[in-house]
Amino acid sequence: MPGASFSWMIGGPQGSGINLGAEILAKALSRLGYSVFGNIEYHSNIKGKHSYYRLRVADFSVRSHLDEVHLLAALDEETLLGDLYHEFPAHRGHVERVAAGGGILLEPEMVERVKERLGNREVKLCPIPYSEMVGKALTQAGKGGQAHEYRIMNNTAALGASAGLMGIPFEPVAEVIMSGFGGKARRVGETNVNCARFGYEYAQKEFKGLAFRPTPRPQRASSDKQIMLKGYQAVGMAKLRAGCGVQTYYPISPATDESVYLEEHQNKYNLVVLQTEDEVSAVDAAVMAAHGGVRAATSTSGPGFALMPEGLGFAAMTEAPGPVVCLYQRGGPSTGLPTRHEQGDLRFALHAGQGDIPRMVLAPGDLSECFYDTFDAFNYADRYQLPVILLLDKHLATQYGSLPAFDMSGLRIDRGELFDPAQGNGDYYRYRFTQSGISPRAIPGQEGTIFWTTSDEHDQVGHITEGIGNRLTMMSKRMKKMALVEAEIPETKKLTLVGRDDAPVLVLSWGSTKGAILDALARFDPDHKRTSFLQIRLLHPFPAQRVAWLLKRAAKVLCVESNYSCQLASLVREKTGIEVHHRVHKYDGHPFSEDEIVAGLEAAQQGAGEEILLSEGKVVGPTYGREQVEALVELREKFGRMAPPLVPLPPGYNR
Amino acid sequence: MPGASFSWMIGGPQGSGINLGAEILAKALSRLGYSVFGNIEYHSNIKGKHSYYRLRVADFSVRSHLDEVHLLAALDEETLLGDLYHEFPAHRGHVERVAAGGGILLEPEMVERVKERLGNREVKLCPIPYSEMVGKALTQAGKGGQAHEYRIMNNTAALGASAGLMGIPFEPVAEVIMSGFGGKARRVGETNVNCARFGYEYAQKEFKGLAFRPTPRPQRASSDKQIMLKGYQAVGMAKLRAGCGVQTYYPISPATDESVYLEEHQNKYNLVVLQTEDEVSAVDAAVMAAHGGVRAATSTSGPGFALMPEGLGFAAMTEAPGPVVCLYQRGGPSTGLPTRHEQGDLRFALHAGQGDIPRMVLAPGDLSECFYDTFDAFNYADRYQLPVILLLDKHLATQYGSLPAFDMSGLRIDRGELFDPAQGNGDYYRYRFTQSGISPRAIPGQEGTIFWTTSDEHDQVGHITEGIGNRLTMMSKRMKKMALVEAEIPETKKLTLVGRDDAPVLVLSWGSTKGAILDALARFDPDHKRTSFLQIRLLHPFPAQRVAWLLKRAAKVLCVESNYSCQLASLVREKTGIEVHHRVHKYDGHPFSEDEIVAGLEAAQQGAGEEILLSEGKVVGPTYGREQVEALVELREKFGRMAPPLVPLPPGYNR
Amino acid sequence: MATVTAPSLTVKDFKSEVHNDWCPGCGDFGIVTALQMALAKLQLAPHQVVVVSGIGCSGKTPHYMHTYGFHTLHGRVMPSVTGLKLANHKLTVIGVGGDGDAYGIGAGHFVNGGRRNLDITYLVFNNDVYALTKGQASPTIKKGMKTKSMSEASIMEALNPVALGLACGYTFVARGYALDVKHLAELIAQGIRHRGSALIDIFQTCPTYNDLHTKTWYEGKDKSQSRLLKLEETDYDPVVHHPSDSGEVSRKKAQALLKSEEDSERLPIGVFFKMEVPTYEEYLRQKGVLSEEPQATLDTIFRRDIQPLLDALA
Amino acid sequence: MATVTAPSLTVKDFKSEVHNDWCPGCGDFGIVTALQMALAKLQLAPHQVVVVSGIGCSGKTPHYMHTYGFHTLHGRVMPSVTGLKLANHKLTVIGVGGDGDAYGIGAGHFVNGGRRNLDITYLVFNNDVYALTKGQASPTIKKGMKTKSMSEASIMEALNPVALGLACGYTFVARGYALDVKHLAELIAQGIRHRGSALIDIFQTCPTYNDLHTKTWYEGKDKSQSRLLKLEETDYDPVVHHPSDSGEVSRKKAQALLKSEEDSERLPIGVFFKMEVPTYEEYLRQKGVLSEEPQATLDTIFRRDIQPLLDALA
Ligand SMILES: Cc1ncc(C[n+]2csc(CCOP(=O)(O)OP(=O)(O)O)c2C)c(N)n1
Ligand SMILES: Cc1ncc(C[n+]2csc(CCOP(=O)(O)OP(=O)(O)O)c2C)c(N)n1
Ligand code: SF4
Ligand code: SF4
Ligand SMILES: [Mg+2]
Ligand SMILES: [Mg+2]
Repeated sequence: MPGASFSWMIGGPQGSGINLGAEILAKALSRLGYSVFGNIEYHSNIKGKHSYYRLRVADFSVRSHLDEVHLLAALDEETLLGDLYHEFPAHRGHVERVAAGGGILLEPEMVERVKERLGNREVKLCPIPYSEMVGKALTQAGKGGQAHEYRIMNNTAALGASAGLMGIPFEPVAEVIMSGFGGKARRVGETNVNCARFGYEYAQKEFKGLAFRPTPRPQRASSDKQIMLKGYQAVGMAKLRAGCGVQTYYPISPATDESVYLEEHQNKYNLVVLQTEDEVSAVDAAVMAAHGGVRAATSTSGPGFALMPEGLGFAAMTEAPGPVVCLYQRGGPSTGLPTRHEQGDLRFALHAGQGDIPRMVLAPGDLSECFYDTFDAFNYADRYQLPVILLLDKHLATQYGSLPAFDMSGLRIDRGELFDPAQGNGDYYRYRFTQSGISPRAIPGQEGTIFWTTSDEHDQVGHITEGIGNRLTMMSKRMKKMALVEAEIPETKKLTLVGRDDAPVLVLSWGSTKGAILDALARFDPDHKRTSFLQIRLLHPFPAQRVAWLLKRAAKVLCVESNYSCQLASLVREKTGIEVHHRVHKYDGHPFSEDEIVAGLEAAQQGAGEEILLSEGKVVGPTYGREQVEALVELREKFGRMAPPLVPLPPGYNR
Repeated sequence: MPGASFSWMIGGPQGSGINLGAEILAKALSRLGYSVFGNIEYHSNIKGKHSYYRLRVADFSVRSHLDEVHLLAALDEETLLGDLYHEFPAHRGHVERVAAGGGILLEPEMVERVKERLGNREVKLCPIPYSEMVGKALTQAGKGGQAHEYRIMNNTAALGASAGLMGIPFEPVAEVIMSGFGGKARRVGETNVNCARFGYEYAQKEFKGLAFRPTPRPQRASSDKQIMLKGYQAVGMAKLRAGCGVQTYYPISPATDESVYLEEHQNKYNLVVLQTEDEVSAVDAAVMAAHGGVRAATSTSGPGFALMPEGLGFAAMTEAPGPVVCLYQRGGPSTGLPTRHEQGDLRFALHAGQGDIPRMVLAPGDLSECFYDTFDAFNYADRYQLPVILLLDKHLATQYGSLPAFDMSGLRIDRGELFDPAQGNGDYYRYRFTQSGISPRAIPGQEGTIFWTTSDEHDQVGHITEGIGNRLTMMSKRMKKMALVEAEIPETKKLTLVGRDDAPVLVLSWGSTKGAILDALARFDPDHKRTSFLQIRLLHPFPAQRVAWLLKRAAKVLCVESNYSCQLASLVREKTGIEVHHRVHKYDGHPFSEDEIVAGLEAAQQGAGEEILLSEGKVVGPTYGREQVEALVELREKFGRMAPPLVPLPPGYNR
Repeated sequence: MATVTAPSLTVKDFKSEVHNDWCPGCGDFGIVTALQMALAKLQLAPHQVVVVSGIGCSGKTPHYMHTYGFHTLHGRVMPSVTGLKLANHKLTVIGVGGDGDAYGIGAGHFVNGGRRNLDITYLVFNNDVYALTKGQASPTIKKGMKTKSMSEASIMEALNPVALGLACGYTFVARGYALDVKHLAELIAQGIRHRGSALIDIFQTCPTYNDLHTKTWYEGKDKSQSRLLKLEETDYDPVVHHPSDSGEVSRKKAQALLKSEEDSERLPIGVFFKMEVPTYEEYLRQKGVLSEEPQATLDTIFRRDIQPLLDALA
Repeated sequence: MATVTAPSLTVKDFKSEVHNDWCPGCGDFGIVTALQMALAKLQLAPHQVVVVSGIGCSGKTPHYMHTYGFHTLHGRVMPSVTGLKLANHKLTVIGVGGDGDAYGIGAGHFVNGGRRNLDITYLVFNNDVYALTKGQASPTIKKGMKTKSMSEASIMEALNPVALGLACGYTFVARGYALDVKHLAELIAQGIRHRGSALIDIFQTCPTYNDLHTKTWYEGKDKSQSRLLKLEETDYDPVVHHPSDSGEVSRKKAQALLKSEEDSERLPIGVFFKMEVPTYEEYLRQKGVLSEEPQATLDTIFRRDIQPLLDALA
């Protein structure tokens, strides 16, 4: 065991601001020197549906969540008991997830019904009158009696009470709250601090501690000051740092946050953020911006990417230096699960576009790789004159983690080969056949030449031709850039091996699973005696030789990913011929927890079959079926029809 | 040798109607009892650029073309000598392709320059004053002196002369010409017949026969009466026969022909052919038409398919019974080579769409499979409630071949499981969990129920849910239909093995390569002693087990396909782990000839490497490069700048 | 429009039992109610009606309706209703979707769908924002305006849906207000009754993201009078009386354009333009492509005789 | 519009040496000549000009121009010029493409691109057909019309590009005729000079597929007078003199709509509408997003200091 950790969850209706509360607590904990990992889950809905935010607090670098909850702060009934009011309920409530010895902060009137569901499980119930706290704080601020209009402040009370129960000092919480309210808003900030303080004091007074607690604060050196950030911010900052000049987008979860983040900073940083009418336009405008001489990017999710194969092919065919396409995967197929997690677009990213086209596909695995891979992507786009896809996902985009500030000393801008006007005009061919396959590029507006470009097959000058010899040569000129990429990019950027290269068990994965896998291995096999982890970071061109060499050394390979068809496993087989022993996967719309990976590892150890399906903290299949769904309907019958969350209608409606 | 064949080619500027002439000749030859195979090649241009049409005439069932030409009918200079007027010429002209002992029909003034290029090769030059013939025919019709306005009739003269040189009787030619001119147009028909007759007589009088000749007419039984048709017609007829109710399309080569063909018959057959504003709309309208209760289809090519992943995912997610998507592949990537051939979209068809979605991908290999696979596709779509992609291509669409009329006695319509109103309303769930994964479908407008559908993840009723249990069950309900498909479809429809199942050499392929491979094997190894052919017709779900079993029995596997990256080879490796020994491919925009496949087989026999690249009738690499391209530029220097095809401008322009 | 079959249906018959997750006070509630009222008024049986939506808050509408419901893709309402209507021209097909859906990502379909003049009704929920993705500017937001959800004011010209609808050939163009449910229900009923493509752009309040165009604002509660003006209470005549007179058609379009952009003190709602010309289906009927019986239930298409086509190839 | 640098350029300086493969007599020759004349008239250096096309016969235009040339994708002219112009707002960017390209597959971009009012010029080659795919109906073909390439007459309402352009916010809307090269050159020059998005729809003859709207037809050679009427020879005033007066803007739009649909005996060509308001780039300049120096050559963006952003996260 590398250390101990504490798992906290707050749940409430979407739009009630649980994220604000959770992130204040997270930042306070980080400032106290803890390592913090946050994860939010919410419906595709604006107001009312159930959402929850988990924090895991540890004295080691924590990178994933646990399924068990040590302290649950519930702001509504659904958080506790699920949505049994639905004809087909979706969940049983989080009461069932609270560990024995853990606690629940809840409204006093819920206590009885929760007890009923808990049966004889030993969980500490901490009833707390949120609205009373809010009311008190508002009264102090001269706004008494408006508590129902400030339901959003229930969060603040809950976060205060949580801090109290955890036993951390209150000051950092107050500080973080206040840092969000500058100038005139100070008074609102103070009201919030008061509200949190009432919660804090109430909890300290009324409830004894829990069996679980955040472990003692690790003595971080002062140079170890950490930042707390989310994946989309890491990507956005990398774009700014890399000199991105035009970012295009069409709103879509979970990609929008990044563009909105950039939009907020566009005035200061000379970055054009263009909201287009759709994703066809977004990718095409980005391709042309790249041709126009800037570093260009676009960000989207699956449904938007489904409209981009055309633009990708155009970029590749015309050898545009980009764009960098950030594909934030979410639950598919089709509109699917818009706000949920999945890694289901690997194959699509690899093969989007008719014909054979050069492209690169990268998949960062954690917050700092989000930064560095995004930065590198622009260099690759310029250097190899092709589109670069970054496979991100909902989990990476929205996870909130503490880590050291980025080291930017090693970052270098490489704009690739450019046309040198000294060469004169007559000779300049935009698509000149060269040894490397890369033709120096000119930039429209540049004096000393002009050039032509077409999405049709073309000759060296850029004019249409259907000549056979030219076709063969031009096609391989384009495609052989992939070999150049393979040769030039250092292995450390292609893959990461954690542990020995001859461990008998190898966990193979890509993208955002990294955190849960590393945490699980630290628990399952802390010294990597038997188990190593191989993360593929460059998915195309695929580092086949090295991967094959590593896989062949392992007696057992587990391939872990969040999708139905185990796409990496199929890719590995395609590229190396090797079939992994266990396809460990999950496709329920939620990221892997540490617990799940451990469960998967254990199942494999105990001789599970080729397919290991994980969900809700455990192995649930290869087959999960109707019975389980019907069990939920039964539960509904048992506990009666519950009240759906209240949605008051405007006057004049009958519903 | 299974028999002998004769290879004829006509070439002239695009828009000059060479296809009309060639097809008349083809039909006449077919009526004479020959087996005929035609193939047209043309630029993405309306008028003026070089195009040519090849016919191969045989006394066996011929299914491919040869690279060598036995009789070349040239209507312009470029056909003979290439386009050396271009800065980067595309081709050397077909003079170089005429076999020793073959002949060339050409305008008298071209004779000298052709001799110069022929050097001492023994080719018979047959100068023929086309315009004189046309003029004569027009004079007879009272339209003398207008010959320049009827340049299109040069074709007719050339086809007459060709018939004369081949030594076939003239009557069938006249008959076929006349069959195209009914009613008032009879007189125009007669003028054309006259023109052809002048050519015929001139050739018979002036030129002795060639070393090559169509072999004697095979005695076809009268029941053996054959039809001559093209792939797009076979597909179109199958759609009509299968009861397709709505066909949507947006114009694009080489898919448009099929929709236009259907459009011509829509009034008679109650078929709605809808021209949409783009392909996004085409696929979506087709999905909804399928939901609406009809059999629905759409046809497109790569650039259009690039806009369809969204609609495919929608169809799959909502379990629409279709549409059938006919993807006529052409040279990619991007706009690429719009009128040229390629099989470059296999991977894209397999993986288009975010997330994991059920779909079927079929690839007919010849004209009759075009008919039967299209027919079946509608049954599959209805039965399994998923989109079905038919991978066609330019070569299949436009090849013109003789074959026995379709046997329609075995065709059965299967509309799959339908909602039975007798069941009553309260219970009907559109997405009911069933054993097979298939939920009986109702049709909007049907009384006794209603239903809901959404592209979001949904419960059995069709309402949005993000519940985990439902998600797992619904996802596997959808995906497990693929297993059902695998189990239900007979192996004969999944793959075809020609030859022994234990031959030491196995040629593996998919789609339109079939003809050239079968012809090549008939020449290379007529009795399939050493060499068998395995055609994969169902590409998804992939018949992995059977393929693996067959591949393992062969000492050497050659995988033949028309694309750069050898997509079937990669798919086979992904699904079976087996790496083929030779990837035999071609990506120059032209279909394989019999000669090329033979060259590939020979190269493999003689120990060629893993990659065998074919073009222009021979093995040209794995690497084909700059030098070859530059050789053409040199040729240009040697033979001087040629006259580009004349494009008269309207008065008032300076160019 | 399908024929009347089941008598005395009420609004309740068109309500589904699904839990509605729109925000409290959302204008969408008004629209869905108005739609239900219109259907009840027209006495259409639920199984004859199909409600087809795009993606957005507005996209959830079909789930709340007790009719056949398709919640399709973002921006694809027009292609969807087109495919459906061609499959079964007897259905009453109603498209619904957001302003981003219709005029942003769906604009290409909106333009070319209008020209087709299928007999469908299209309700656009116009709230000036992309609501479900948290309030970005939609194509109808006015230049210089900034809702609380936008980080900066818009610098693009707004689309005027009425002008756009006219330019695209919709033969019925109207504007409604989500919270005047009775008036809207009447408009929708007219739109459904209209033979041809009917566009009804609906001012829709989004209390969560749009703090500019609120109920208070529309209804003029901040000043003495409503900001809305009912066209039918004026002498405005939207009808083209002689559709074959191209001059009249143009004049009525110009009139509608001017009216829709009139001084923004009072925004007209009601019918701006209405012209009866043959629908797309009717043309297809004339050609023989469509029969009286819809394609979806036409058994003969499974017994087509393609022998003549084969014979022509011999 | 870029600034003038190289003096005394002639039409020849804008001609490329590529073999042109349009059909004999194609109206496109007229358009490309007119474009070259306009550029010569404006004395723009070839390297400052970028011609961006879609796919179609019209799409081949950039190859025939001696300027920077992008032959992009079918329907994507607007997104393409947008990306390019934002990368380098000093370029003179000219979009060219077919009517199918612009108003069919590109309609969504056409609509929302217009609203943006970037300083670009868009020439639409309007020949009523999808020519390169062999003459299917395009969105501008009139209902009831049938070219020799169509198997049946159109049953959809035609789009009127002028009305559509106005509804979409183009600030300069004009119509030209491909074979009146001098007049067209002047229009194009005006369009380029106009600060903002200029739409020039061009009647283009396609002798191969369109046998209805031929040179003979347009020029009235079958009757006594030309079917075209030059607006500048009438008292028509296209200019919005007070763009801040929304009433005037609407009236000028309505006037243009009426004029463009006027009795088809004589089709007006020339400028229908013109209004000077700030361009999109100018707004971005105001905000500080764009500098005087274009993004493409702005070195400072590679030296951005993101430390403040990191500090905010501690
Ligand atoms: C292709 C695609 N792009 C983006 C999205 C994300 N998306 C979901 S709803 C929405 C906007 C909805 O705005 P609007 O159409 O105005 O409807 P409203 O929510 O305002 O009712 C967007 C962009 C998507 N679902 N599909
Ligand atoms: C996505 C896509 N769909 C279809 C095509 C096929 N296509 C090529 S040109 C063309 C139509 C051209 O018509 P128009 O834009 O009017 O140009 P014109 O040829 O008349 O100049 C089409 C549909 C394509 N290239 N890309
Ligand atoms: S966000 Fe706006 S449009 Fe969406 S449900 Fe809430 S109030 Fe309605
Ligand atoms: S087909 Fe028409 S538009 Fe195309 S080049 Fe020929 S004449 Fe011109
Ligand atoms: Mg909206
Ligand atoms: Mg056109």
